[in-house]
Amino acid sequence: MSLTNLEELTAIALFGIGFTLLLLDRNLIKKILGFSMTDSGIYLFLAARGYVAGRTAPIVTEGVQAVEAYVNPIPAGLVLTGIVVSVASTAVMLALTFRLYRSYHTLNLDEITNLAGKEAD
Amino acid sequence: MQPLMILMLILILACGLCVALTRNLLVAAVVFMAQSLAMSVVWILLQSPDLAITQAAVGAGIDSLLLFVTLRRIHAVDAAAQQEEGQAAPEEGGALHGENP
Amino acid sequence: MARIRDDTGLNARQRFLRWLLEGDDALDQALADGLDAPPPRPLPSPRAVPVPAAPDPGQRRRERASRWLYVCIALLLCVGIMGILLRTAADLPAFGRADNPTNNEVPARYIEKGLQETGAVNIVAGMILDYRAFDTLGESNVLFVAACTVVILLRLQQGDGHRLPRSVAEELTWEPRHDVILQTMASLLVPLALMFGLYVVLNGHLSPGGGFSGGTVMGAALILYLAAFGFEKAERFFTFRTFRAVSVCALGFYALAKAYSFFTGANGLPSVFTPGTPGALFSAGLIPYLNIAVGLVVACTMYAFFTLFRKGDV
Amino acid sequence: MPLWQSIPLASILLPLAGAALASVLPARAARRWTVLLLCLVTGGSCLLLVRTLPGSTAFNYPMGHFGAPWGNELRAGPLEAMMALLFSGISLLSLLGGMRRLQEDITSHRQSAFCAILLLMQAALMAQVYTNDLFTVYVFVEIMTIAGCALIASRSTRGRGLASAARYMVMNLIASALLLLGIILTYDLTGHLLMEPVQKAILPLQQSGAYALPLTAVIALPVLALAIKAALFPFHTWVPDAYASATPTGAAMLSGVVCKGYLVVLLKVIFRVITPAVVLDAGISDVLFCFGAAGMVMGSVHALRQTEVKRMIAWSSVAQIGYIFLGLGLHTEAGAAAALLHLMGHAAAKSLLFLSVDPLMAASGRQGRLEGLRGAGLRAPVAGAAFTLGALSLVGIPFLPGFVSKVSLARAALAYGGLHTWGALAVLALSTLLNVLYMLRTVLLIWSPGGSPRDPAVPSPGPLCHLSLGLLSAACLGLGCLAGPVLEAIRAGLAVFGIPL
Repeated sequence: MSLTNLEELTAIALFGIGFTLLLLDRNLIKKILGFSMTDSGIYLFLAARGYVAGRTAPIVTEGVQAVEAYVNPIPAGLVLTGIVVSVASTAVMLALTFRLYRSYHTLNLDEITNLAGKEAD
Repeated sequence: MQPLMILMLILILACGLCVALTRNLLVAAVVFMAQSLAMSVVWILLQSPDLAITQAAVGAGIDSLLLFVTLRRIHAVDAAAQQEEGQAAPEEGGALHGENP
Repeated sequence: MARIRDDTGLNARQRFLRWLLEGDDALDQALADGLDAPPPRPLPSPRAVPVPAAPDPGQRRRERASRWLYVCIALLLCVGIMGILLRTAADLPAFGRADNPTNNEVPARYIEKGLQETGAVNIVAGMILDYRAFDTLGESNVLFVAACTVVILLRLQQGDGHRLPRSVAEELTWEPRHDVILQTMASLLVPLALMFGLYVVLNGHLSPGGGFSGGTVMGAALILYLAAFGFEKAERFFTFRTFRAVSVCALGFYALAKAYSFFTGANGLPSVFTPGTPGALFSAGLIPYLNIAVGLVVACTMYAFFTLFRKGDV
Repeated sequence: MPLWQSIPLASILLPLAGAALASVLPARAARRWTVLLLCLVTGGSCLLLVRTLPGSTAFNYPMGHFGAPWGNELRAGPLEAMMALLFSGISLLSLLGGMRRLQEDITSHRQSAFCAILLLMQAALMAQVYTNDLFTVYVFVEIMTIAGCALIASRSTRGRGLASAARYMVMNLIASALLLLGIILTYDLTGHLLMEPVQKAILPLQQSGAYALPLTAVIALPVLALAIKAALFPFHTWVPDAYASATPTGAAMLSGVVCKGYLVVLLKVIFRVITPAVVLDAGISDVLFCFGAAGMVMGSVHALRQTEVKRMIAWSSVAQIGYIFLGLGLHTEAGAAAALLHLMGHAAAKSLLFLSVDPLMAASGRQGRLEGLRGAGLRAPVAGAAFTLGALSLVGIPFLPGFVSKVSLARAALAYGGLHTWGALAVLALSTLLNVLYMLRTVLLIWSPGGSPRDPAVPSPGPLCHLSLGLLSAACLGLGCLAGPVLEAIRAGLAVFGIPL
């Protein structure tokens, strides 16, 4: 076990904070923030894995096309896709939260579940 | 390892903990926005300028905007303003807090 | 809680503040009517719902016990997953080394031949829009499916004889007007932000950025315009119809273009879109056009998200 | 490359591009457009099955001008064609069968968006079936997740559906995060995202013993994530409310098709990415076996206790997913084949149940309580017959698919030996007994005379609904009678499903 992977450890810690919020906080908005943080943690992890010390961003400059010059472009592309996906999920969750608040006047998911369970179907 | 990187990583974690621990949703949203900005600095340090632009536009821009407009539609923002003015928060202010009273 | 409302003698701003702070049964009812499917049912007043009769102690104890159990299991799960993952992260190949397994022949080819094969100076753009274009096609459709879902969840039924009560419609579209500071700043910032977004989109294959980030910036600029100058002015150039037209054209073009390149690629046919001169604005085959399409979709979707959240329509 | 090999590409891109168009069409045109596209995809899948089945051939289809390992790739073989046919056919029949209720449940200004979501769901399912790339799996899983949320929440007459949609989203977002993390760890250890190179890189890693813990995480995370998404037993909490409050089309698609899409991905991960030997080594399959067994029993017990018919069917879904995981957990070719057969049978039977229960409820004054359905079969005979067929299939009556798949599961368990055999047999017997109790109780109830007389104001379910119920019943019967050849085809498909080393 070494401590060279500080970025990755931070990323996993962030993932953990978000994951705990997502699972344990009853407030829907906090759950959404937790989900966003979970995703941020994963993206940080991925981008950190793509980094190579001493190389620059993968944009061809001055015609140099050597592997030794640029960092790995794949993680950046994947994270880009991932960020879009998490914006989409966040928007859907926020819309759901808004509707639920309109119906039940609370953001507490447990309470909402309780109230919904009492409705006749 | 650059000192700036370590600083940003600590900032990100601190923001994460703050979001987790605060009960005021408005504070949580603002801190989350700050975290996104710190994250985009990290992207620059990790040599991914594409991600930095996107993260800044999304995390500090659209995500936060949607969050704020939702919070306002569920009355949380104005309740916070009222609280600061020292008035008793209206009933809907319950939405402001992580846990209902 | 009975609430006697007397709105006479209040101006629009006071009424709006009152709505924000106190909620509005008429608005809630209108939302419910607009969003619910026919046949209409008498909706229980939402205000009556939140205070349930005190549950009997046995049930409350059961609830508390199950919540306690859930918290314990969830905590255990979190701690377990975290522990394993932290250990995993520490065990992984070291950070920033050139001989990590990810730095294999695949990124090597993207870097060494990407410029010749795709024509994109920005290797990331070349990768996501040419080598791995299928993922990116899926990605823009994730945004589209989210937009459709938000429309289903939030769009109010207007037109076709469905009209919201006038007071409600007024309050939904209420906005501060003639805010000099905001309007001055917006008239400076909106063109700048739009230009920057456009630059990022058009230069997606040459410099950092691309359709998504540029589109988001443009969407944010549109939102700023809306916030400063109001719905009336914004609706002169952007309505739900615009949103639908732009998304269908851009997404349709995207899917067709990619269908063409997938099909020709799989069958070994040459594509008519050649990489062109590296570094030119319209080089890199389809990539700039795809960036423009994605940028349009993203800008419209972001703006539509905002207005749907704000007033239940675009 | 012959033209028919482009069918997988077409069956993904056609609904994807069609969805954008459907969202701008007026409601009626959007519905017809959706039906037309689903018909085309079903026909294409049929053709592909006819082409690939005889020689049991599989082929890779590069997506773009750069083949593996540089670009994305599709892969199609007999098993993929069968799954594509199953998914597109059941989606089509679900839409047709629930069409009338769809128009009642969803206001017209939201129907075109709903149709677009159905098409996107279809495109995502096809992408799951055919894709050969891990990150593509993630992207399209997200489309399925959000589209599933829309299917649950779109009826939205009251909060219950919304509340269950929120719980569904929370569960699924957790699972998405775990899936993404698993895929990223895989990429990190192997340097590839395409399934074939990943498999080639994982085997030496496992044999060398380096990175033992990360490798376990690589295996466990996607399996856990997909189990959560497929609503395996402890992760099923959103299922009953969601299925009960969705419109019939939505419920039939969610239970019949969407869960199965995740299971196909899981199968792909086990057979094509990680390879069965490595999975067995990590001990994951025993965990799946245990959870599957628990789900079979608990789902049936809860189903027995329900008083609302839709919730009873939903709980029975939880139990049936358990059967499939039990088969996968046996971790033999026979077990996987039996699980796949059960998957197909359950997809047909469960969507048949969800579609037929709605006319029955309509004929009994729209009440969901079991007691209220007394005599409903006499008032709506076609729907009653269809319901009976579906229920009997789940119970496992000979000549119906449930019977054959249960027998093959038992056979696979017997061949496995040891504790697994006895465990599997005991759980199978117990669960079947419970199935008989709650399903036959309902069937007897709907055919027993009494109850309220038919309300003449309630319209009949219409020819489209009857057509779809008839076709689904025929599919059930066909699967049951031709189970032998189907099982053979599944085996042949499985042989070329994983990439031969």
